[in-house]
Amino acid sequence: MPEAKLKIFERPKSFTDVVTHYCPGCTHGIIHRLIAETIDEYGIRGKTVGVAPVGCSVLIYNYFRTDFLEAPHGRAPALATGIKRVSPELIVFTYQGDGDLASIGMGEIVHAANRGEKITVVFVNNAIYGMTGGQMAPTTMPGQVTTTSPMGRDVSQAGYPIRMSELLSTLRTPAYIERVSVHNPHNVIRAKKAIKKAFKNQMEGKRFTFVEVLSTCPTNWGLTPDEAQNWLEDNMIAFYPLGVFKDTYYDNDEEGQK
Amino acid sequence: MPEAKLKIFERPKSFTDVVTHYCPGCTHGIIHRLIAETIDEYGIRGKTVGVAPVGCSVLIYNYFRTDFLEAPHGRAPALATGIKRVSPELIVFTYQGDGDLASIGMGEIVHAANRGEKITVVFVNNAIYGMTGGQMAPTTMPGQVTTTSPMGRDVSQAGYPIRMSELLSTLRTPAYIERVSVHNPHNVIRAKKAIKKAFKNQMEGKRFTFVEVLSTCPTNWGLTPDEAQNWLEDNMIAFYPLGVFKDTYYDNDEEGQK
Amino acid sequence: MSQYEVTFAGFGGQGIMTAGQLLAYTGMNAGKQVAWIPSYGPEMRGGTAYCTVVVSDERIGSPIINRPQGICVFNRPSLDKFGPRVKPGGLLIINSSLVDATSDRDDIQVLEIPANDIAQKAGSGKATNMVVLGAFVGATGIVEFDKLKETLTEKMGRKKDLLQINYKALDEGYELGRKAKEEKVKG
Amino acid sequence: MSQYEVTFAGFGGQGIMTAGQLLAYTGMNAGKQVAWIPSYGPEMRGGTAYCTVVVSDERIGSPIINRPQGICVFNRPSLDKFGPRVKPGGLLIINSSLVDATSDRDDIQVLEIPANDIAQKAGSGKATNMVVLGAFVGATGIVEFDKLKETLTEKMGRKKDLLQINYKALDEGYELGRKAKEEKVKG
Amino acid sequence: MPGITIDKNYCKGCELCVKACPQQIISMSKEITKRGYFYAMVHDPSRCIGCRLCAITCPDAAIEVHSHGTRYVLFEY
Amino acid sequence: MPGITIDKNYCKGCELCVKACPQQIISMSKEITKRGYFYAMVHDPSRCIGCRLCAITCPDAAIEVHSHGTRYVLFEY
Amino acid sequence: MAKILMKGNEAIGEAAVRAGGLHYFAYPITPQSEVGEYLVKRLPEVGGVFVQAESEVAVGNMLFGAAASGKRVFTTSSSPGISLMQEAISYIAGAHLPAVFINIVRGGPGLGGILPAQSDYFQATKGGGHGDYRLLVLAPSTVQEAVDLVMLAFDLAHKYLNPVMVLGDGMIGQMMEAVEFPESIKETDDPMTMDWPATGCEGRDPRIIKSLYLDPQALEKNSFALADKYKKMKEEEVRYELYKVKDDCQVLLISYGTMARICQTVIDEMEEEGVSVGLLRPITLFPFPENEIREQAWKENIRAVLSVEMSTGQMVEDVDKAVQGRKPVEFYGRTGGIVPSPEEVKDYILKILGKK
Amino acid sequence: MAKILMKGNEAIGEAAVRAGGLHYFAYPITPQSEVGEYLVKRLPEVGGVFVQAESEVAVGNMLFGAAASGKRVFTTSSSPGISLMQEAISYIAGAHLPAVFINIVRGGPGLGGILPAQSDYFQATKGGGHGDYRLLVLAPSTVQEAVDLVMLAFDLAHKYLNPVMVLGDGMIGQMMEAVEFPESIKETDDPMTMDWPATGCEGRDPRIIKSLYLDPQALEKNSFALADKYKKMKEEEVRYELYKVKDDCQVLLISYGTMARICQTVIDEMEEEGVSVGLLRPITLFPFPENEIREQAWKENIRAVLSVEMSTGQMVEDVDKAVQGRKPVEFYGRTGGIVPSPEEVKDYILKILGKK
Ligand SMILES: Cc1ncc(C[n+]2csc(CCOP(=O)(O)OP(=O)(O)O)c2C)c(N)n1
Ligand SMILES: Cc1ncc(C[n+]2csc(CCOP(=O)(O)OP(=O)(O)O)c2C)c(N)n1
Ligand code: SF4
Ligand code: SF4
Ligand code: SF4
Ligand code: SF4
Repeated sequence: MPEAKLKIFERPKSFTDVVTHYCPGCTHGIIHRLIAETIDEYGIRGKTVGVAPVGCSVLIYNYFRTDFLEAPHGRAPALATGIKRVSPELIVFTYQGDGDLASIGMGEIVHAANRGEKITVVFVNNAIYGMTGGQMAPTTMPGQVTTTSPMGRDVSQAGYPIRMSELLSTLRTPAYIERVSVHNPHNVIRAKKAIKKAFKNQMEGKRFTFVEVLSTCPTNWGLTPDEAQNWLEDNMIAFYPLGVFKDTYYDNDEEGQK
Repeated sequence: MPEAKLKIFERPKSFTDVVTHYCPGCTHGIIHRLIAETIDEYGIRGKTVGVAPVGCSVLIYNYFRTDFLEAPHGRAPALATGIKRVSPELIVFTYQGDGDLASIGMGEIVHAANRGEKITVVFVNNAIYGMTGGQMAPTTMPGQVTTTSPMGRDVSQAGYPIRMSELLSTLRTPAYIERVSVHNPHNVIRAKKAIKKAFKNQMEGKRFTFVEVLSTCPTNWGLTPDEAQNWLEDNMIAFYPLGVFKDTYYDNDEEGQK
Repeated sequence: MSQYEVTFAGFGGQGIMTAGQLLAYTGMNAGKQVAWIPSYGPEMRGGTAYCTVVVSDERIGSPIINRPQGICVFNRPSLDKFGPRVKPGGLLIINSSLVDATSDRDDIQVLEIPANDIAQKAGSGKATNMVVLGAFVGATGIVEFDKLKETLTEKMGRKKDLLQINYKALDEGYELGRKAKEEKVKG
Repeated sequence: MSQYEVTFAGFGGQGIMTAGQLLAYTGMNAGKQVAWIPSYGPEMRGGTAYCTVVVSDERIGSPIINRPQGICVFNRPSLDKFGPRVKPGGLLIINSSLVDATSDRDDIQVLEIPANDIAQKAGSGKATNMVVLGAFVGATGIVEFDKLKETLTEKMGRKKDLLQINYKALDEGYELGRKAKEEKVKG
Repeated sequence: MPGITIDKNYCKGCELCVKACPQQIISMSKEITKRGYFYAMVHDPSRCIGCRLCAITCPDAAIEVHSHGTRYVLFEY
Repeated sequence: MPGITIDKNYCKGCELCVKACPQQIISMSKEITKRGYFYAMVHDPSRCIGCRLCAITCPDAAIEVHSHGTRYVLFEY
Repeated sequence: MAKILMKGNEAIGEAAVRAGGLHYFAYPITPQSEVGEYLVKRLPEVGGVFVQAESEVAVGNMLFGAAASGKRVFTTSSSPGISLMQEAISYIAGAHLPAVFINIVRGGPGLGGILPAQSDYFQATKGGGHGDYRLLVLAPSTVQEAVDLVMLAFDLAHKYLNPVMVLGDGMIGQMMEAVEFPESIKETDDPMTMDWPATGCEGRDPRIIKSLYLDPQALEKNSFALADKYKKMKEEEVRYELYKVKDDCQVLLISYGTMARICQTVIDEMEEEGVSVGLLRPITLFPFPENEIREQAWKENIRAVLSVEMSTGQMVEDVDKAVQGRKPVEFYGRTGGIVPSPEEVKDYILKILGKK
Repeated sequence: MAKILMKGNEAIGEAAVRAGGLHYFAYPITPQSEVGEYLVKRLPEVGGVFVQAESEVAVGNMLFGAAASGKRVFTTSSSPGISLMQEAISYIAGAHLPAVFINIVRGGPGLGGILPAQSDYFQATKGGGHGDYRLLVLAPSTVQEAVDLVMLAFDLAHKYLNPVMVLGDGMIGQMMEAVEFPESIKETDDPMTMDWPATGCEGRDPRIIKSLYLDPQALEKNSFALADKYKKMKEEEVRYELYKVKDDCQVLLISYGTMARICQTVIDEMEEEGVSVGLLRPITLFPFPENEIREQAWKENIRAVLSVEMSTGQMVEDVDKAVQGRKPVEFYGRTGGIVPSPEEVKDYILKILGKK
């Protein structure tokens, strides 16, 4: 009798069996999987509520076997605040693109972070508006060509990209802020750790946790998935350094953290 | 014949002769004067347009002899962007309270700063909502009693105060960011320098300039003007350190600044 | 009486609002319909503060009372603003401690009371509003004076010292009001 | 003919939209009323893309054309979706290079053209849309073929190589269409 | 000889000039302005050194500073 | 013995697994899936070391990794 | 419970609490900031939630998230703040969620003023946001009625799974009147017994709360489902009050809220002067008592219908529609914070009747 | 100029440029993002300004600031984005400033869908923001008319110093038709010759552009000044088109925009089948051609009036008001992105006529 086949990697249980609508090679899919794996590994599927953004990932709820709310563009942190405050027993996360979070949703993310809402925010920074056809985002790189910066982002008109992890790290309240990337397997592994840590913090009642994930948009960047990964590494990482910006897990002052 | 009387300090020419509606000892009046003096000293009254906030200083336009727009609550930076982009020959400044700028107007201020709008923002941080009767602001100090934090600001519910100068300094585009205070004459003198510098930057085509001014609200703090000044010094300055956060005046890269 | 309206007017800080509220509470406790309508808005800062109390046997219609039967003015600007508005046949109480003028209307009853001085004597200038309120109730009998005192006790029960001063101020005012009423009836 | 409607349908990237636009331009240049109506929205990602062109002698009413006289399908899903919609008496052109099925309707004219193969021979698979467009014009005469070529030159003038290939593709298609028309007239 | 003028029309009696004056020559009147404030006044004008600190701190731009002849510039403002 | 299964239903042919595989045993089919993609397949299954890198990188969770018996834990994931 | 004297704003806060509306999200704005100042003390006593949001845009969306829990949630604001909630309101309606919005209307447009007005009638009744949705709108005219309607608002929001608006004004918010509350806090339904809230999908299929339907057939279905609810509201929820509408009335007044009280005084006074005037006071502004107005207006004795509003003329359009040209429809309005006095309304009525 | 074939969205952008509307502030949203993608290239050629804002809330307020300059400013967006501008629109109206808002309507409420709809009629015509203000609303039905009305919108905005809205839909935005533009870019008035913009007060008294009036008398005055403008619009700006409205018409259709074109096809086809139907197509939705509809509807030969919309029924309320119950008012609508086909409208008309 042959030895039993042992699955050492499989589709997460928290995934439905729907094929996503994402373009081939779009790393939204990887980031979805990391969250689903985290939910599986912590066994919290039944008490997790996700909040979808408006953006390419608006249909994220079709791919997860958890409850989901769909927020207006940019307002996911406000919805998450609402449901988490009213039902604190839930594990609540938002999933947001850079147009959603860093442009129209700037007010909501800064204030949810600053109030220390006990939610987890997964911020997918692909330096462009994917869903609407590739317009410039606040995170678009200098010189990057988009449909609303056909000559490349002109920093003399549009300014430099916004670094959300750095910006939010000036706030004292949040518990955990890290920037990771998913442009190759090694970074995916680190990204997974960060996402797990964020959820763990939330499960233990820690305040606002935030994981920024550098991501690709092969379609609107006009590159193959492979090229897109290289472009991310060559262009984005220098401006968006990876690493932990804030981690108060082991801190302990009167409010549970500094 | 006696020697001629020489005025060495007088009401700024850019002021009207209207008595303000501010409470006795409210430092809004000082900050108004510093701006008016700056306008006088640079001789730019005829080409300056102010943008008023919603807050105690909504009536600022009654006190200045310059054109003024009145913005919806929090949106002064958007109005300023609009008029400055269309009429770049104007000198445009906004005057905003902490409720206005740091709460409802977070999105507009961060993005005006990040696009590098060539405007000057005077941000009056008095740690409270004055006009509506003393509610908690995002800048209210931990433990500070307000009408919506009757037991003192509870950081476990509302988080810690937001430090706008620090937050905006994570952006690469702005030219100049400084925090000053007006709680005694010596600080007023420094505040004046900062405001002049901000306007000078704008006049020379430099990008976004921002002066945060720590200010008092004796009425809603429930203190005399004198006590209020002491409270500011004793409580606010440790959390809101004074100083220059960003100054690219002498920098010179391809966009005129780093 | 089916409906009586009275306006209290003065500076912020003179206890205008409290006086009106006490009257309204008393009316309510006596089973009447009441409404207390504050001024709010731009006038509040610096200018005059005022409130109007309506006490009625029936459902109260308009809360906008332009010509009340009674008006109590605590300072000069209030006299100027509200003096002319008293309904003919109505009552105008003037705090003569602060107001060095009077009304020349002869179609109403005018009662001048040095309320600040009386309150001072009773123990605190802060009780000026009670002197005026007492006088108003004395002069009109809109609510029973005993009930008014009960309401005061109910609302201020905890602060014993203040209560005594306020009782005294109310009493003094009431006496003046009552006398004026008698005189009027006689006169 | 007062109004003719034709739908081009296929995968994104097959030049569907361009084919329609060229036809519309040509109609406009010939002094006709034209409208080019794309599909937009959810179907765009992955599914079929299509556009409809209306060429008319009069003001064009509804831009919603459910039953056009002509339909050109570039792939199988389009055949399934649009085949049944051709107006009785109308024309259905099928790109037989990619579509291994046909229509069993006998109330319309069906024209099968190995457009990809022809385009390939003409120099590039990218010219598939031109083969079909040529065939369509050949079979219907909605616009003059010369005018169509003029429009093509106008729009693609700069890219000489491509232009030659496209001319050739158009010609080949046109021939097939024209022949089919003749046969029909004869038959 | 320096000196100051306080405009009763603008003064709201906040007393910040009293606190600011290094010579301690400003104090509050016993009278009230038409807006109902006790206003600031100089009780010992001869000692004024023209430092402008009172004017700099006044939230209502009520104070004017003048000098006759020589002007001592103590600091840039 | 480790190995992988690529689900044609999910695979969109992005080729990221091809790039990720340290053993270079994944390549693209010449056939097309019903969604119109050339899909990934293992051309030399025997050399699979069960590292999971292909699965970790797959944006469509199309890859399953299994082992018969001994499992070599190369890294935590 | 005994009557107590209470400011409208505070009474509204307490009414929500008694109705089980224990989850409050708000941003300060005059003339209703006292609601929050009251609730920040009151809600902790009853295990409720009070979040002071960063803006009204956030408030609307916090309500959206909170409403998804199945619990009773609400906010209070005033005109400009309500304008900022329009996108969220449209989403909440589209997602079939219950939430209560209380608008203590002030003068507009723009920053306007802070005194009472009724110039947000259109926004409230026609839907200020985009798409095919409506709000159920309740308009109290006394503090007690504000209490009653706020409590009712929660029930209706949950009955229809639709946002409900209570349209007050600065006067209702600021004045004190005697009010009575139910003895205890209402027991509300357990979200676990409902088939729609997002409670975590333990033991059941996941639920998605959304308003996006890329398939137009599905989106249309959702819109028609909404339309059905509004139709049902029109059938079941029309509320209004008649005041001295008698057989000899010459003029029928239509007026709501604070303005309607003034009309009552007008009617009382004119009655004494021998002029018979009646009032139909809509309590629900949507659904609007259209048929009821028509019925009264068409009566023989009515010579004219007069819409009296604190606006430059909004509800009058609905009145006009109801009356269908059979009787002259007149309008009298003051706006921007001016509350018309009984005298001016009386004058206008006399003018209509040709008596002045 | 020669005709060119252009996509509606691009034609709208070019029309604004030709009208001297060189100052554009916007945030991307389907189905109108092409306007911005077109203008980002076009405006620099003519010295114009294009700012991609961070949100529609910011867009509305950038327009507010830019409009204060006296120059011609505009934005384009779609339904949810327009909801976010409501506060700013109310302020702009209150401050008497000219600005053009173009709404390429998509299905709603909420996120809805991206296909064409007409379900923002209420929001546009009744005012989605707070306070007593209205927008002048223009509704094109072809790409050429979109061009013409966009150009007109700027003129009207400056004539009335009031925001003007152009209400298109996804179909108008996405389709290509032949269009003609005026030869050159319109010379617009120099702000220095106007007596209201904020240009810096050199040589004149300072100007304040505001909507706050703490004194209710002053606020009321401002509101009545607005009301006067809307009255004037009703007198001078009503625009509509009659299509085959003949003496033997049995049914009068009322329909605007894309839907009206479909109605034209219906009418043509029914004419051939011997059923006479006419169309009154409102071009201004506010001011609404109320009297004109009444006049047509009341004609002897009309048996019913049918409002045909891409909504669950919004304009029909105004039609109903216009007709005053003298003729049956019917409604046919599809929504959520579904554009009714001529066939279904025809069927409905036959049903009304009892022929089906
Ligand atoms: C209020 C509003 N404004 C604009 C839009 C249009 N819109 C949808 S998604 C999107 C941007 C998406 O970009 P991002 O958040 O970066 O996500 P991605 O698509 O790149 O994953 C925009 C502008 C909208 N739906 N709602
Ligand atoms: C949209 C909107 N929301 C709320 C308000 C009410 N409001 C007016 S001023 C203000 C806060 C003012 O505080 P701040 O900006 O700190 O200025 P201060 O009065 O302290 O000078 C608020 C909440 C408003 N006018 N508009
Ligand atoms: S458009 Fe970009 S972000 Fe969106 S699914 Fe495609 S690759 Fe991913
Ligand atoms: S309330 Fe405070 S901020 Fe406002 S004028 Fe008075 S002291 Fe100044
Ligand atoms: S600082 Fe100015 S306002 Fe204050 S007391 Fe002195 S003079 Fe008067
Ligand atoms: S990474 Fe996944 S989707 Fe991409 S080619 Fe490999 S198996 Fe297919």
